Amino acid sequence: MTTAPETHTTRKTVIEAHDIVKRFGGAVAVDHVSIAVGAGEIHAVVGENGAGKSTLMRILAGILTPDNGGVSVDGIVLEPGAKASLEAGIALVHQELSLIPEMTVAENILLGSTPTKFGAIDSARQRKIAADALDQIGVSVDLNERVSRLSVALRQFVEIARAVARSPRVLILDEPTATLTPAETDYLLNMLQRLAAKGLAIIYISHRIPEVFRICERATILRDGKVVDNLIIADTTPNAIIDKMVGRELKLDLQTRRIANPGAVVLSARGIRAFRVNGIDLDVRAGEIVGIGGLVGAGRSELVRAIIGVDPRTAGTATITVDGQTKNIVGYRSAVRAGIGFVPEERRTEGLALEMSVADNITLPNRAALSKAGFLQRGKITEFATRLAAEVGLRPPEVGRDAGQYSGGNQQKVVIAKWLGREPKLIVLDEPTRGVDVGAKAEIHRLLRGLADGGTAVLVISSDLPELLELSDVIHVVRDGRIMGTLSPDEANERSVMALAAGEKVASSS
Amino acid sequence: MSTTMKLQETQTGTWNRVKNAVARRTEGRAVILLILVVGVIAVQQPIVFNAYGVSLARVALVGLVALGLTLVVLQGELDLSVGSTLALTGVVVASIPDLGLGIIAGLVTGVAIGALNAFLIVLIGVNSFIATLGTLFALRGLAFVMSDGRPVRITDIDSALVFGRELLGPITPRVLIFILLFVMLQFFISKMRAGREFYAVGGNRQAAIDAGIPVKLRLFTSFMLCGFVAALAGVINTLELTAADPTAGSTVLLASFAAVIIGGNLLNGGRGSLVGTLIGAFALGLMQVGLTFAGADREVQDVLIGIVLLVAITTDPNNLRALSRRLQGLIRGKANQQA
Amino acid sequence: MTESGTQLKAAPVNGTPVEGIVKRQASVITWVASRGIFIFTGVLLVFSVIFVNGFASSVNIIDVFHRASAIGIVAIGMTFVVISANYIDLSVVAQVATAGVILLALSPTYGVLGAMAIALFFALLYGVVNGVSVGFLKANAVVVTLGTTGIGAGILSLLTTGTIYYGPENGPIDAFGDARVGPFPLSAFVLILVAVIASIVLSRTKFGFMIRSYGSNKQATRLAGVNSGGVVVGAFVLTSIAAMIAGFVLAAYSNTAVATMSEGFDFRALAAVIIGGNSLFGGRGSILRTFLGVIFISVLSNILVLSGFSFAWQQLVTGAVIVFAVALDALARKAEKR
Amino acid sequence: MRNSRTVLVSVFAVAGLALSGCASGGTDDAGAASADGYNVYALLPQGNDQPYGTNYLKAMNAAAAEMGVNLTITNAEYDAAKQANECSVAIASKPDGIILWPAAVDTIRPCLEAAKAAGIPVNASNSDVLPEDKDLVGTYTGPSNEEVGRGAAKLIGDVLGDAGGSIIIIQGLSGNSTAIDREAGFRDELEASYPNVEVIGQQPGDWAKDVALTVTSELFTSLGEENIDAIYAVDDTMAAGAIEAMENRGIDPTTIPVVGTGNTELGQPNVLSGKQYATLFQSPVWDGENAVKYIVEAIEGNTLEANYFMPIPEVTKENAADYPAEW
Repeated sequence: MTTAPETHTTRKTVIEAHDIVKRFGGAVAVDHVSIAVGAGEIHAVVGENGAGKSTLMRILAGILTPDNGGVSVDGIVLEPGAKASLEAGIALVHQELSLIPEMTVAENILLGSTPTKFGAIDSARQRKIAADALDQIGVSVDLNERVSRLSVALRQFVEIARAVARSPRVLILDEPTATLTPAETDYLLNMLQRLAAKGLAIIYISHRIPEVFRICERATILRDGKVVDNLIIADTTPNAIIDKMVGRELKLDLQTRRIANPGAVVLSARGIRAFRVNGIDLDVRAGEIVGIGGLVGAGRSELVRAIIGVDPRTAGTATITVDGQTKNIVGYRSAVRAGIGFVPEERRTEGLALEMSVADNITLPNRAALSKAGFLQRGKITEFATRLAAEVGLRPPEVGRDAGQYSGGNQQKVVIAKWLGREPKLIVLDEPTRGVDVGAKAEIHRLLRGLADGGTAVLVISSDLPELLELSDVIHVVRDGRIMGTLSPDEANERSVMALAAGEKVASSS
Repeated sequence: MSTTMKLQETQTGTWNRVKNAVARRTEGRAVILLILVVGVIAVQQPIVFNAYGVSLARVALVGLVALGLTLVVLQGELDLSVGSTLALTGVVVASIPDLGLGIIAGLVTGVAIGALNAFLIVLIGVNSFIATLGTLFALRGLAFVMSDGRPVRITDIDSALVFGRELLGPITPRVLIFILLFVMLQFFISKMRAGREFYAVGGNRQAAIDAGIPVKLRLFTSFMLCGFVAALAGVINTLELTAADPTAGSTVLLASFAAVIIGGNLLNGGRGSLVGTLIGAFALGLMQVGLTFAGADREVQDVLIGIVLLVAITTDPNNLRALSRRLQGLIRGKANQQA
Repeated sequence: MTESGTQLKAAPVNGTPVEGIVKRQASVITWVASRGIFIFTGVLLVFSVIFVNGFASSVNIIDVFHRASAIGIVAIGMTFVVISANYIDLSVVAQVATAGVILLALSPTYGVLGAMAIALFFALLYGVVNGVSVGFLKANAVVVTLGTTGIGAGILSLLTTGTIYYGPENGPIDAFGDARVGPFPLSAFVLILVAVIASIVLSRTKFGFMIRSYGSNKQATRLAGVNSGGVVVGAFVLTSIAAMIAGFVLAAYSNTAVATMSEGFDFRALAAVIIGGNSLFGGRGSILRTFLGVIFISVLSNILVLSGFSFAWQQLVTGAVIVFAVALDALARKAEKR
Repeated sequence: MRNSRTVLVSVFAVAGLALSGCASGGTDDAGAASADGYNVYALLPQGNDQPYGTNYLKAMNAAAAEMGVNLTITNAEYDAAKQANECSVAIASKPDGIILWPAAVDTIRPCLEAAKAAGIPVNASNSDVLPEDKDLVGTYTGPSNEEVGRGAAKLIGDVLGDAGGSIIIIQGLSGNSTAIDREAGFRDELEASYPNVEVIGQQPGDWAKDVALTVTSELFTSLGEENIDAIYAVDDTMAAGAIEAMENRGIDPTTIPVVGTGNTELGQPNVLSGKQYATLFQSPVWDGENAVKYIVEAIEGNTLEANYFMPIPEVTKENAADYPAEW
């Protein structure tokens, strides 16, 4: 809690966004949102993934231009464009890192605004400004160190220093703690409080309710692009906020839940350790959909990638059991051979060859089945691809088209179709419906249920809580590379998952 | 408590500071090679060191072009046309009766070629490898057309000859120019904003754009500088030889390219240094001079350079680390299977 | 080597269009570019037949094929490396000469087949060394093959000491070189045969398919369970085998072989691949395109000689054509993005 | 086939060498000179990478061994800049004499001046220096490439007779000085003595038989078989190509006189069989031997003539048997 003498009522408003609307194609990302933050205030913006938080922040920072409404600082409405916002003193700390690996800390902090004297870099001033910035956030790091040699956490802090170095009036942080350890998080929060005490207006985006309660004065809650509520932290409780984020009180849409009849264990992982994964055991049974919940950066993707051998493990073993035979998962290819299918998170860079046809993409994992004596069987491929395309409901079902010509939803269907062709014993999906329109989403869910009913083991990672609850027969919630809790369908609801994911002890048992 | 956090990555103490300083550098392999070469020469052909003037001249030839090439490589691009540029500018210099005028014309030609390459790559959007492959052919052809396929002798030979003479000790004008150019470029790349931002363009182009760095301008700058330096090499060659040979520079492209690679410059851009290139050029240059003194067949030189290149590129620390991790994974997997 | 693309994060797929297909409008330039090589080769041929006297004569067509065959076979092989997004195999220069020299130098002792077997061994050696360095050690193909060129060419030159090896008059090799099928030299048929086989391998076989998809998206290909390193090795091995065949053809054509016989083959072959309109970013491309690219530059140099232009002009024009071709391709890709 | 044995042996050594290649790094002090005898640098533009150079070197080394001269040999691959550097290397190591075979005659002035300044005698070999540089060298030994060209012109002019005729030239590698000089001499002589012989076409054959083969055939196509009365190929390898081109087109090579240069192992059989009308015997052995012989003379300060020209006998079907091919 800030011990500031002022309260939001007495504070002088620094930044104000008025009636912001932003559409992408058909979808409305931000829907008539207004928000005001005062000097010295830390203002939380909370909401589920896809609630429109990041879009709103990109608009505040001038990176995106709203379709309606405007942003004003000290009552003066800003010109569109990042430059104007920057000059007005709005600094955004991006979610993904945007540093130059081989440049020094000092250079990165002043990238794009390097001070010069007679054309040469004024390194004295450069170092001074950088040092001051780092000082303000109370981080000490060798200014001459190359960023490529810093830890993920330190890079995050350098990003923040970069924002602070522009001596902003408003500081916007988007999930800054996503990649930090508890100790580092703790450190960051203290730092933000110090900055706020100096009169900076801070907008703090996070899923992590405890953090919000610790440092924020007010919270604006977004859901589906709309402002649900604007609460004073002092007068509310974590559960109240979580409920508002979720919007639906403990809803279990039973009509969508299926009766699972799990069979034998297919995938069994023991003591898995890897980058951001600190010792996890996991089992997946035939005919069962196992969901993995947690926040961005909790180590979910890293976990599954380590288990099936996409990325190296530092410790632990994983085995796959197919009709009685147990095989060790040595490398990724052995996993695929053993009957595992993997739908990666990055569809466009890892899932599909965009400039190849749908048929080609579907053929890739099934090349063996579709070729005789090393020759691809054209007729068979078309027939095969068309069948699968129909199975996953690709629209239009023209397998000759480049995958890149299809929309996100259809592309994702193709990625799934690739693996269906192999009739996998276990299919692993990382964010199966990210950036997918509602219709396609429903179809993909139906597909996965169908697979499970057919006896396939399914492992799903999702940041989309309703999806997770709707699909999963059991949910493991991951935080800091560990499983914080395992929820059965009847104890799983959006609050309990969010509570575990956000590290909110109180709610974990309810 | 904040200070006790493991955020503190910078160890204190001189030794650690030295260790960090070393770890930051990208020139490791170049230095190793240089030490090896110097060692072997010291044993086999100590005379090389008495004739350091010669060695300097040799290094200056390839090194000059390599320096220019480095600027382009730092941004993750490539310029295959340096050899042809060298030849063409030589012909231009020699075919203009007035030497001073010729030199200027030659240098301008070089810059223009750089601008042409940059235009194709930055504005049209051609991959630099292909674009400069085209100019590689075209410029060489142009050099042949202009010279009618035979060496062109400078009209004002005597003033050209002055150029080859030694100023003080082993320092010929070529060496002097080479040193000056290195100092200037080193200053540009390490002390000037535009130069430093080359690393940003090569290291993370999107971030560079977001940070408001004029990426296209930087690319143009590097290609034009590269063209200029290649032209400078062409001018120097022509002056020293008192004639321009349209076939000149045929061996320069690959040699300077090798120097850049040995120098630890990452071809994807963003990592490397002029110092590395310099050391690389020195290592290769000394190697060649030493072998020449030893009267070794030129084929042996090719083979050695080939081996050095292959070793240098296949021992990129990052690759090896990735590979060893993969192998460890496999071994562990196997072990578990036995278990 | 603009790999910088790989360093950029994929744009977040916000608000994907609701309709199924993202429409892509075709402009004139994309239309021309996509069919460029077919149009240009056609135009050039028509032009040559009409305006260059003697071009259409059967003897001249033989010469055109002599120009095309060896370099064409190399280019076709190189297409595999290019489509696997590895830019170029510079070492073909050393490989062609090695094969040619071995064929003529060793066939007296080992018989033609024996010599060919030995040549094959070295072709495979080249392919594997290049492939493993690039595919598994993740080294840059240009530098690797630059290195192997230095080593291979150097050793070859050391061993042959510049000797020009020549086969006996009307020996099997000479006979092959002079052989005609109808009006065409046998080498032309070798070229076409290689082209057909390569085309089948690339477009019809499982392996060729993996090369294409690897070139199109390495990560996705790996995540489909493909041994991506192995694919790269395969691409380089195919290139090496083609280079070997080219060496045989070249040696047989003149019944002589010397260590310097294939100078300039590296970039000339790549030029053919590029003029054919194959994308140097990998994935897209075909053997037919390369074949036409080869025909194009062969006809071009042929008519330049027939019209009495000097070597200098030939180089100048070739370079200009490359620049034009790639500029067109790039503009087309831009137009496509819009 | 000569050498096939050595190559076979060595070809198998390739793999080994490639692996243990690094080993050759320290150990190639081939030319390291011992104390006794003169130390001489031979700066050549070619060596074991070309047949002429190979035999030139053989003869040169033999002669050196005989006269107790310690040779250090370089190969600049016709790269003038490279040779310039090798020249400074040579001067730096202060030898008793330097044999210079210019990579490009226009470019060697600085080298010669430096040597003069260092008081090191220099002889030119194989390709003569420019007239204005003549005073900077002790002497020149070898064929005059212009002379070779003139000789070829005489042969062609005489065989065509007063009627004269139209001819084509198959040139050497573009930009190569030997090629340029021979062609220059050839054209001069034609202009001077055979005004009715006209050069109607030329293309570079790059010293290679296959290239020569193709361009000859193409020249026939563009100029018309009936219009070509004779062919000058700047060396025998390319002459062989020209001959094969004619055979491929069903022309009897004996009907169109071809003149080459070198009397090489590839050329001589053609001359003997009459397919090639004539060649000029350029002896690498003579060339190599005399290069050493006269540098020793120069070192010992004996007065030398300006040139010691290699005899360039005309070789035709009649006398070919007397001149065994040397390369």
